[in-house]
Amino acid sequence: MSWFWVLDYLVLALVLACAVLTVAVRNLNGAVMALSALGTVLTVLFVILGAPDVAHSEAVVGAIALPVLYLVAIGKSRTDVARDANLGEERSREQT
Amino acid sequence: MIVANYLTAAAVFCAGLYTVLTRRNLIKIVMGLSLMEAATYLLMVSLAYRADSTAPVLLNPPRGQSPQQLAEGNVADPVLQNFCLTAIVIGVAVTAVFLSVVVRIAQHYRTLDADQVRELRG
Amino acid sequence: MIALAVIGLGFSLSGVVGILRMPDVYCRIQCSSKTITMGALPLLLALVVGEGFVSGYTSRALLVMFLLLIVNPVSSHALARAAYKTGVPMWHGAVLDQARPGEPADEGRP
Amino acid sequence: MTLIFTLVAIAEMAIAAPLLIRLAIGPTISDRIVAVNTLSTQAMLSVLFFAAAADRAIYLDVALWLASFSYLGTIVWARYLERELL
Repeated sequence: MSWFWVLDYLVLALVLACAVLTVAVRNLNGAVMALSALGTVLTVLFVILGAPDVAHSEAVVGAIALPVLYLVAIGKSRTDVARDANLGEERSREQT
Repeated sequence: MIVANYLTAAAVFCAGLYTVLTRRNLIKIVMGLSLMEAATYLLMVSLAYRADSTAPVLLNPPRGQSPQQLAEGNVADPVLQNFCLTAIVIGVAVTAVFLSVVVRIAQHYRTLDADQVRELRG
Repeated sequence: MIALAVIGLGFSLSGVVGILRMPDVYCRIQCSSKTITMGALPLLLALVVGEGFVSGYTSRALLVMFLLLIVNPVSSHALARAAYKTGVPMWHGAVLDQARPGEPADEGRP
Repeated sequence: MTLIFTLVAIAEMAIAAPLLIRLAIGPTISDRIVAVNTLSTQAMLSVLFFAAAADRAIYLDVALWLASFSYLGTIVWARYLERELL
């Protein structure tokens, strides 16, 4: 049963790395992708900790529904923000 | 005794708090709130877990065990897991409300910067 | 079973290295697709062989396999099409762009 | 047998770890979408093999949901890139 701890610590490290990436990535869309990766890794951790029903809802909400909400919010606010305001995006994406 | 899970939950919560306190972009602030919610889910499921326990579902028990033996044996705490399930559903609704408020702010003030919104209010 | 698992893990590792090392988006999409096709299917077959053919695992593993075979080309194609339409640049060493209008499909090859 | 399944689950998550580098440094949004998609597939395989190691067939439904909904998420993100979602 000691192999359980190896898997637990590995997935915990991935959760921590995804959280740090969500904070540290300057690009707004990239931060949303890091949040989606956090939801996916957290699903694996919930299965390991013996909660498959929580893992069901986390797989749908944390990995899919929440990033889609963020992307819709970013897309709707991009058309309204003034041109020189910084939306936190990369330079190459702003011409499109 | 899974101290590492509690410490990771605390670290993720601190990352979300750091995002809320220091970033100026409103969508990034809502993202920090989502990180804090994720830390809460992790803490609740870690509290529900006991050593060498399995899921509190009686369907498809492991080999050599009947559902009665599984119910009397070592399973995780289902009450905290149901709390966590409720918290996930409420969390996505709260995030949707916050994001709609952010979109209304962007339509009204033409900016997403928290400091500029504060200046424009006068 | 161990041979199937080793094959699947090797292809998954090569796909991840490809995603890290490839020069542009389209090559990375190809590496991701290869990871799913040749990395996931032998692992699922290893699960089926290891658990026996008449267990509760086999039906779900075969369902996941069927779902991956249907779904993976669709999502890869949608992603590559979106990346091309938004003007993601190709690698500077690329020699052929068959989707660009005005370029004949057979010429342009060095 | 259980040891082999657990080792495969651990190896899948360890293989998925370098994808976070691509998620961090990806030049465009499409690179990050590819990395998250592959990470989702590796997580699904890890859940499958952990279910076989823990001998609970109820965990396999989570893998099924992850497989189907990662596809849906990729389609939605591709539509967002083409600006048809607004």
